[in-house]
Amino acid sequence: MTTPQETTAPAFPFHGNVRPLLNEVMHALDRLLETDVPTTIDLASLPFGPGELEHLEATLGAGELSAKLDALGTSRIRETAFPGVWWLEHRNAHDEVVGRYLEITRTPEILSSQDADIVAGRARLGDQFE
Amino acid sequence: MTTVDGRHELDREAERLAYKPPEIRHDKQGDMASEERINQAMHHFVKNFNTQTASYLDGCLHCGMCADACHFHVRTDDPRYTPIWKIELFKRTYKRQVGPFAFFYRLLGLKRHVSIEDLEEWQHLLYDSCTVCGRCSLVCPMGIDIAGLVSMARHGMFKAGLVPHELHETAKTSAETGSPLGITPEKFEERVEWMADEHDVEIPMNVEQADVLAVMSSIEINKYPQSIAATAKILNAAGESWTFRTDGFEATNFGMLSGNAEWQKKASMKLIDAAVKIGAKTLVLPECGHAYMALRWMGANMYGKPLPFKVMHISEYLADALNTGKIKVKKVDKSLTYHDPCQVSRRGGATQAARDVIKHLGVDFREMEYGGDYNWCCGGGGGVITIKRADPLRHRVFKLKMDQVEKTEADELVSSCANCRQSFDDSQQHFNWDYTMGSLMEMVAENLEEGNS
Amino acid sequence: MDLLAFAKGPALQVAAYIFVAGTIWRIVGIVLLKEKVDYSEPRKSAGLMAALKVIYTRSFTASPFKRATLYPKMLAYVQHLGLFAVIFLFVPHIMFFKGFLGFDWPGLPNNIIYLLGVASVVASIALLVRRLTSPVLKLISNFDDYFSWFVTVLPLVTGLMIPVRMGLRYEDILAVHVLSVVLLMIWFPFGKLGHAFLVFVTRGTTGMVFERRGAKT
Amino acid sequence: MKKRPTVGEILQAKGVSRRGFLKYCATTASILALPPAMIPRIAEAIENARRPSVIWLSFQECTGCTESLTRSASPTVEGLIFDAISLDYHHTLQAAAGDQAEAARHAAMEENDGQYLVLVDGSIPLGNPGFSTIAGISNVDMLKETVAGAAAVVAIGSCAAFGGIPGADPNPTGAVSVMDLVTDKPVINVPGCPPIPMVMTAVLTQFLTFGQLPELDKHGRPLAFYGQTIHDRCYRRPFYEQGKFAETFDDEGARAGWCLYKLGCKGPTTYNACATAKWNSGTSFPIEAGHPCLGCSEPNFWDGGGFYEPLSTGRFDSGAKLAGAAGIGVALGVAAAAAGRSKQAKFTKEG
Repeated sequence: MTTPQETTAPAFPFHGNVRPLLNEVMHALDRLLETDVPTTIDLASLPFGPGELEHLEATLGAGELSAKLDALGTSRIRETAFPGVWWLEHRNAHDEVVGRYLEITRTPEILSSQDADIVAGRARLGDQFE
Repeated sequence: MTTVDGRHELDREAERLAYKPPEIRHDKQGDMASEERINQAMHHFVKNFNTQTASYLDGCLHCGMCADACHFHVRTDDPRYTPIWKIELFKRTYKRQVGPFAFFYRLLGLKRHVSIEDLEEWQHLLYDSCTVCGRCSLVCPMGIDIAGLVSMARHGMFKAGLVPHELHETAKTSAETGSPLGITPEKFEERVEWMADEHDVEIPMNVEQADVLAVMSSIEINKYPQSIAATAKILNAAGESWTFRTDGFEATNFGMLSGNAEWQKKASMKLIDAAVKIGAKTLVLPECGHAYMALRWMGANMYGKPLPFKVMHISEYLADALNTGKIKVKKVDKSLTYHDPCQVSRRGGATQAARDVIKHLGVDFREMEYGGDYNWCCGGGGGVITIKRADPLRHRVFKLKMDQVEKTEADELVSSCANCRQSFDDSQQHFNWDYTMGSLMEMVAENLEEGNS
Repeated sequence: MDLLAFAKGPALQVAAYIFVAGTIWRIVGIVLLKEKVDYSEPRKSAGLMAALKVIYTRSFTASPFKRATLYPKMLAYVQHLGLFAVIFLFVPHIMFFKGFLGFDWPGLPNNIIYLLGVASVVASIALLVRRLTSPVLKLISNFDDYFSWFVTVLPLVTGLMIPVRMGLRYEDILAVHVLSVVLLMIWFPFGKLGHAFLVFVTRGTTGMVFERRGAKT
Repeated sequence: MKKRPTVGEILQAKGVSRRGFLKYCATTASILALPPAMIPRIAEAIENARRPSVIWLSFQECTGCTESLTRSASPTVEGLIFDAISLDYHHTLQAAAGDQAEAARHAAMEENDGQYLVLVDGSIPLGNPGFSTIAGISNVDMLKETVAGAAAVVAIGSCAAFGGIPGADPNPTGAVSVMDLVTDKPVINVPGCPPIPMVMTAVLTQFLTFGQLPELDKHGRPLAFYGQTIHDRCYRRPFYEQGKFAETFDDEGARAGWCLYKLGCKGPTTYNACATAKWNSGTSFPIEAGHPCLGCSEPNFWDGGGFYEPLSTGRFDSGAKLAGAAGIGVALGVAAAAAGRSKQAKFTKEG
């Protein structure tokens, strides 16, 4: 007979990825303010331990702006509690996450209307008058 | 304030611009060809390799710490005086001839064969600059008894006829006449009678049956004859049934010091036979360091079985007699320091005996810094005192001893070894030193309580 | 077969044979020489306890020699303790031993092992510098001293390179590390490194001989 | 030879917006392990890339690799890549069979001579050609024939890359890897048992996007994914340095997520992207799930010692041989001592 053992909750998230990442974000903000150069960090390239990503997300928090994009599945683009730091999450049609990024910029490029789409839209609008 | 560097003598008399390095003398006995000498040395090195020596010779790390324990190296900074280097040829022969990998050493020529030049050079290292004091054996982190190896290496040197002349002649005289100073039984008897008269003491001679056989060293008989009387006074006071014997009186063993195993055995057997003949229960050795090593620790091995009697150094006898109340001494109101003879204390294990005696004398005892087992040697042990060409080196080394003694600021200096005493006397003369070496035994004899016997 | 498999397999295997055979060869070759019989009456009985006593006490310096030997002794301590920790308390090494001993023991955190390893290397270098500059050591040193130094330090250095990497691949450095250990094991019984087992024989012998006389050990 | 449409054209035809395309490019950069700064270049390259032809050959394999790849097939971003390639032959996935299938293969080879990619999963038996055949053609013959006009060969999975399980000791079929047979064409190894789906698609994407082969390591693996060890990218690495190890699979350490070195983890010598790319759409990877890395993307991983045997375990034979060595040591020692003693006896006699 086995005795029920007390579950040792892993001491999450203590794998050491969050702090250096936040430090990098801070430097990216400096760079943005001083030289106007944006930075994108691909979160998929970092070896997060269990719970670490959630910890990062919670630390960054939610800011004033949040957007939802519908193109090849949904994407969520939201500013974190730290202005200039954006959290991007791309999902595919199956609602599986295919990419997570931190963008340190004034406005993420993907929020802007794209010339190619404007041209296509303009053409469609023109069709209305034919 | 300037101080004189202790390592280098302040020498105002040296001739200017005329410095010549001293010529190193290589003494040779006999007219053997070099090849034969090499052969003999190797043969007689090889005979010494047993489990114990083999592990020692195989275990050396070449850490060089023994150099820091050796007075010859400490005083000269000459790396050749590193104790383990002194047995380099012995070690090399072991590795080439007997060690577990000897085959490879020979096959691949990893260890050079010993040459005659090597042997000549090592004569200086094995004799002139080693007193077999064994201080190096105590510093060795591997616990190698280097001094013991030097003694064994001398066996090969002797057979090769490569012993310093004076030491060789002393040993030869000793083997031929029974005494290194040529003291015949008749002369000994004469001296004993003289001392009996002079000091008005009864001295039994050639008694057929006695419990105690007392023996003397030639140095004492010749140079410090009062020791004979002192010995007699003490043994008489203790009420011993004792005697001197003309067929076994010489305690020194120059066979051992020079490296001749046969002569060593011959000298020891004389004493053993005499003691056995009179049915002695105890053989009391005089104030002589190497005699203690030769008979107390090596005697039974010469005899080939345990000795049927006890062997005691006189300091051990005195300690025993005083501790058991067989004799009593008056208190001496002086400060005193004691020089430990290496072979009795460090290597013989009788360090405590002299201190017991000193305690009974009630003096203000001033132990030298690192006295006792770590004592600096007088510089004259191991036969070095006989080698004239080694005198400058020996005097240089004696500085350490002088410093050690002077630091105690004691009134009196005594030891329990006539060889040390002789070495001290010589150096005292050389340096015009204030301290005169005395004898612990004589001090006891002079201060015996009356009406004891 | 890649280098690591070769190192961990046949190379280590052959090294183990040579290590075991050589060590026993050396010990037996010494022990079976004629024995010295001592008939003198002992002052004290001195058996195994005396041997053990000196095996222990000679690990420390007697006070008269402390000042003169302080520097090399300290270096030797750091070198030896570092080596001991690195060899026997590094977890991957413990796993190596467990592989054929069948049991393990607690180790130290790797960070501490790296530190001790570096200390041991530094001490070894200082000892080598001493050997190359001290007149005494220059005179008495031979090939064995330098080669033994080399084969001892090599595994330490290659082992410490594994976490540092320096652009090299883990399995390649690991293979070189194992091969350096192979070299060490092959040389071990034949040169001065044999002191690791001879120290018990020499100290023990001296302990018994001198304790018997009641003399200072 | 007809002109294949560019990827840009294909996406446009599917009605994908520019925003969608940017998202696709960002994901591609991520897959290729390229820094986000490269996205504009990727966008430019993808727009103009032409749809390549791919022939997939399956030899001695378990279909695990195909399974792994198709886990991420349907309309996902990676799926789009497969829309962008023309998979002209894959006998597991294609509808055609028999002569029809072989005809498709030959057609693709002729049409795209010198430009098509050959993907291989499974090892090739050399012991007897009959061990594995497709449409009566032995694996080795089919490989040689197909590869002759290929631009490059991609060996998918450890069997194709290194021989894998069929090639493990005692290798009854005489299995060899693609590399062993193809020496005159570029061979890219994408080992793993199975490989990470994203890594497979990435290699194809790389070829598709930039029209060139990736930089490879000494085992022919793309450095972008096999450039670092599992150990170096493992989130449990700090525990290794701190000396915190799981001793068994159910102890405190295992529950606390400590290092699995003692349980046989081959992470230190295994080069793969599991620790970052992860599996099942980035959910987890073996170590995160509490199991040591088996080292499946390394050559000979099957013969490289027990899965649960710590990496530092030496590979010794039985103790009997060691005892033999000890015996030899005793004999040599006795002989050496006897030689020494006899020399002493001789010298004693000679004096």
